[in-house]
Amino acid sequence: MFKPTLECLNADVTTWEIGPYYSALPGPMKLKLRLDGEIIISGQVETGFLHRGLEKAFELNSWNSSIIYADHLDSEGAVFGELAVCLAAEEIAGISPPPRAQAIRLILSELTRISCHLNYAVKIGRAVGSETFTHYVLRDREKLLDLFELLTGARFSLSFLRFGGVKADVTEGFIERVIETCDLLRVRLKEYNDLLTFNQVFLKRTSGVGQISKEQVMRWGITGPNARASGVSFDIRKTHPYSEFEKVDFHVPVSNSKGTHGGDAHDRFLIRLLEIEQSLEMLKVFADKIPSGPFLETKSGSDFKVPRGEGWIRIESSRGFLGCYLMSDGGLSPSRVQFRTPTSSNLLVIPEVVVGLKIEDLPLVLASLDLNIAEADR
Amino acid sequence: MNLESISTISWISLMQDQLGTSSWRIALFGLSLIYGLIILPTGAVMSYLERKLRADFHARIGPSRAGHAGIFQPLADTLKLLQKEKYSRSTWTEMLWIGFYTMAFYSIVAVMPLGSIALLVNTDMSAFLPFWAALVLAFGTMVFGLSQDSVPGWFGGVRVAAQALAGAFPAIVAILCVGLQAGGFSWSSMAAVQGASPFSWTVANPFELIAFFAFVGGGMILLGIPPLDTGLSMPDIHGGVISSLYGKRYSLFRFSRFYGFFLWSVIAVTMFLGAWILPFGLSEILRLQERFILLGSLELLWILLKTVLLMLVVSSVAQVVPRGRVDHVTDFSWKVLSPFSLLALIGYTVWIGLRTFL
Amino acid sequence: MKISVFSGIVKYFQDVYQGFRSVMNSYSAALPYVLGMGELRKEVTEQYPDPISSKTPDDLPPRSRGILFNDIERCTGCRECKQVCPSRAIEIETEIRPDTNQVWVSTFNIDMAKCVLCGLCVDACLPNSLVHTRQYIQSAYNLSELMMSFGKGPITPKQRVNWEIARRIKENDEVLI
Amino acid sequence: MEILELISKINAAAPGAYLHKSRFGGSDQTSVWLDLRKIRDVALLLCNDPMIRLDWLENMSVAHVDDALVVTYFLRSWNDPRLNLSLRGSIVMDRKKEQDDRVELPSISDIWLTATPMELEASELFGIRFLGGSQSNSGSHSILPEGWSGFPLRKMRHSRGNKDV
Repeated sequence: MFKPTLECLNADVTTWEIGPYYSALPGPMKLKLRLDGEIIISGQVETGFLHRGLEKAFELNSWNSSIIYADHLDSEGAVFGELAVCLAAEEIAGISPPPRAQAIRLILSELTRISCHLNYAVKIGRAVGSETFTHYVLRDREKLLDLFELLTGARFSLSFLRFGGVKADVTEGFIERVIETCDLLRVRLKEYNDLLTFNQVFLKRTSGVGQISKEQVMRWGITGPNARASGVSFDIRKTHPYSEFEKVDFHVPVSNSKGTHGGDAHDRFLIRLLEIEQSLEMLKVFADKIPSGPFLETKSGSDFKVPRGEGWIRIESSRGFLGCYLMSDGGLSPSRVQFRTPTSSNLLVIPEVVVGLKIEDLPLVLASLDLNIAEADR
Repeated sequence: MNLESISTISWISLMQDQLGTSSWRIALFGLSLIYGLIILPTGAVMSYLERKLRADFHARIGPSRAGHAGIFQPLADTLKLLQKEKYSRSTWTEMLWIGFYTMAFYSIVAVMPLGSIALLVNTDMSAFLPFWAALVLAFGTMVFGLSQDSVPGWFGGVRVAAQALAGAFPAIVAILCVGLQAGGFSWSSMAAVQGASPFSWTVANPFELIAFFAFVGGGMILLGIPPLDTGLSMPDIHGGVISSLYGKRYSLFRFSRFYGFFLWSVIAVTMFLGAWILPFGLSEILRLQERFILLGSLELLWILLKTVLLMLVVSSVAQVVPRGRVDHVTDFSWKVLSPFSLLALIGYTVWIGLRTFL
Repeated sequence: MKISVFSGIVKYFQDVYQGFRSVMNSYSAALPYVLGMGELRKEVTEQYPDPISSKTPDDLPPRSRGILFNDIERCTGCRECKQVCPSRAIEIETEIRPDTNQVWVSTFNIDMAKCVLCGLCVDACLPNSLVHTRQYIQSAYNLSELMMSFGKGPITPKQRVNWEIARRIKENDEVLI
Repeated sequence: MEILELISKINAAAPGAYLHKSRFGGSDQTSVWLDLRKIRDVALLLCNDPMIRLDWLENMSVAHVDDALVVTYFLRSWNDPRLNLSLRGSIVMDRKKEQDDRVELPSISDIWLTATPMELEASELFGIRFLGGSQSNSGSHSILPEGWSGFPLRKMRHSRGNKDV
């Protein structure tokens, strides 16, 4: 399994346990490394330090509260959790949200995708120690958070979606601000590329580091940008279109870098920038012509019930395949909610990726996998 | 070139004549004078300017609390750091690296070129002595890293040592280039071959320009100046040695880094950027009028101004370039800087040959 | 792979040039910020916690969800908000006012340490007495400061006596009339 | 490929495993009910058969419906991502035993590698002992706090751990 590299010292093998709380880890997790000199020859991951009993909390609370709890599945991209729960409940209850609500949901989910990818760029910038880039990206993500605050009133845990629609209609001037933010971000992307993406030092740091092959992607069920960076074009928005993604025309960027550098950290970084650009174009086209009409089917009170049944919903979150299995026994609260999160499969590949790395590259590779322990442990 | 400018007046002998005390007292007085009046104030100004510059790069405000526009921020930081103190008692390993640092601080201040008047010691191999200080600093940092019982500390210490060895070579070759031009390695002779206008500086020569870049790059690697500070990077899984430092020791460490940077920039200015020669021939006028105090202070301000500007330019590289990996940094030194510095040496030799024969 | 010496040398110099040029590109992207060129490149940070220039609470968007406030005079003591609260942060106790059989909200406590500011209670509130304020700074030194109580307090015997007297007077007036 | 053909293949590979097929929830997705004791044979068939190649287990969800644990395997093929199927089966638990005894289920985490964390969660939260699983089914917790007794996601009155509602 361990391929000796040229820099391998054949020094004594030392073991090093990192975590559960450490500055370079993406969250509370434990890494058991075995080092040969400064080359990692094996690593095991142990998670479960952030288990909050989220799926149990769904069963103990009312249906409306389940949206609030879905916010905290992944606090960066809160909309995705809400959307999964709402779609599952609507599939069971046979509610079909009005087209305006669908459009607002689509806009929100794309904005959240952009903000999550910008957050990812911040992580990468921190890992390679490029402060300036980090500050620029954080400043631009602030614009998106302002958009969220303008529409929903909160910046992170939005709690905006409702069963059969959204909580409120778009405020006046929201669409215009979305479009102007898209124009601004397209200018910024150019800056990012000049500053970091094609900087020679950054290329040396990232290209060829932490490669994931197609076989590994299929073996461990990796989805989302990480899989597309390795050349596997799989996107739920195309295979199982939800909330009228079939009416929008967009193409999913797939990395086609062949040879020795396929699926490395730089591809994963680049594919996210391309996805930001793709979402910007999608929003620019779509935000103009959102259909008019009601934004909510029926206001659901505290005694909202979902008929007996079960539903299995797949959506494309910013990290990949987010599945939600929802079962209702017709009571006042869900009888079983279970999430299939992309991070749980991204974690599986770490023991294979870290082998042969330099210890200096470990934070970079961990950041480039875009792990979110909160959604893995639930 | 005129002989007056070569024959510099050492101000130890001056004051010996006036005060009539023993020379070591005067040397001690001079050291404390240089530290108290030159290096520490420059460090404060430099840290403030660097933070403001970084803030400008980041589209931030920067320090704005202490004083007007945060002008007293370095003072506040120093006071805050001096208040903090480590709880555990200091071990002998700490004493070791602190001792090394102290050695590096006080060994060669006497040699530091701060103007023709302020030259305490002006030997014929002054140009090589700063290497000694820089290598002792690097050695102290390595000892400090190895003395921590943590994996990041060990890696950081070893990386600091590797960088020091890698960066020393191109810098030494660059100094040889300057020595070729000046015909000697004493500061005065290096200053003597340069003039006030940038076109009569040493860097005006294309080969010396290459040597200048090699010297500055080698110094950045030797002293671990960002973005080439792989041994000192703060998220300590990268191998940072300083992640366990705070309080007085941290302020000592920070000051040592500034001191190395300042020393390197001063000798870079002296060798390449027309040392302390005042513009408009002021040096000659004042020396002929024998107003040595005014001359010394003017030269000091002039060289300090150049030094601070050079330091700002160098430290702005870290704002646009991500931090490299340690093998990238050493490769950059061995595979890029060293060949180019050798190229500069050979080229300048040929240049001199042509100039003499033709 | 085998490459000739010449092409190796050329590649070496190309790499050096590429590195130099990429650093220059990074400078060209970042230097305009140092020189403060253009409207897009202004400083964006502000001094905190000094009075913030742009973000006073009134400048927040109309829907911004701040700390909760309950207008206890309009509150009817229906426990809708208590039922929908996902974090069980609201506690309500009511009594029946003896003279006019209205609901007397004696206790209405919101534990802002538990509250996640989701806004379900504000949606559910029937008399619209529970609202979000614009206030968003709620740091405190101990948890008890975060318990916000809006209740009128339990009915005291004195109040009972006063209401009794008032009722008597009213009855007497009616009798006289 | 056609669902009936698939069922015939399942019957040929693991006789008696197939119980019946139904529609999953309100969706158009077919779900095949199996006898979970023979799940390994079916899994080997579905994962390795060149005609089927359902080689991606996208999710394994367990739910406690009144007396049984219903286990659902959501399968998908990497070759044709639109082709998916869900296998289902139930483990009946008798009420007479106390609630913290583990039920048993053959592990498929060596056939579909993605099942590893899902089986770990199921074994801690539902008390399913996976026979021949990669991870150890010992008493030590990795998700729940140490010294926790009972399985929090089982629908029994006293099985809600320390939280009594």
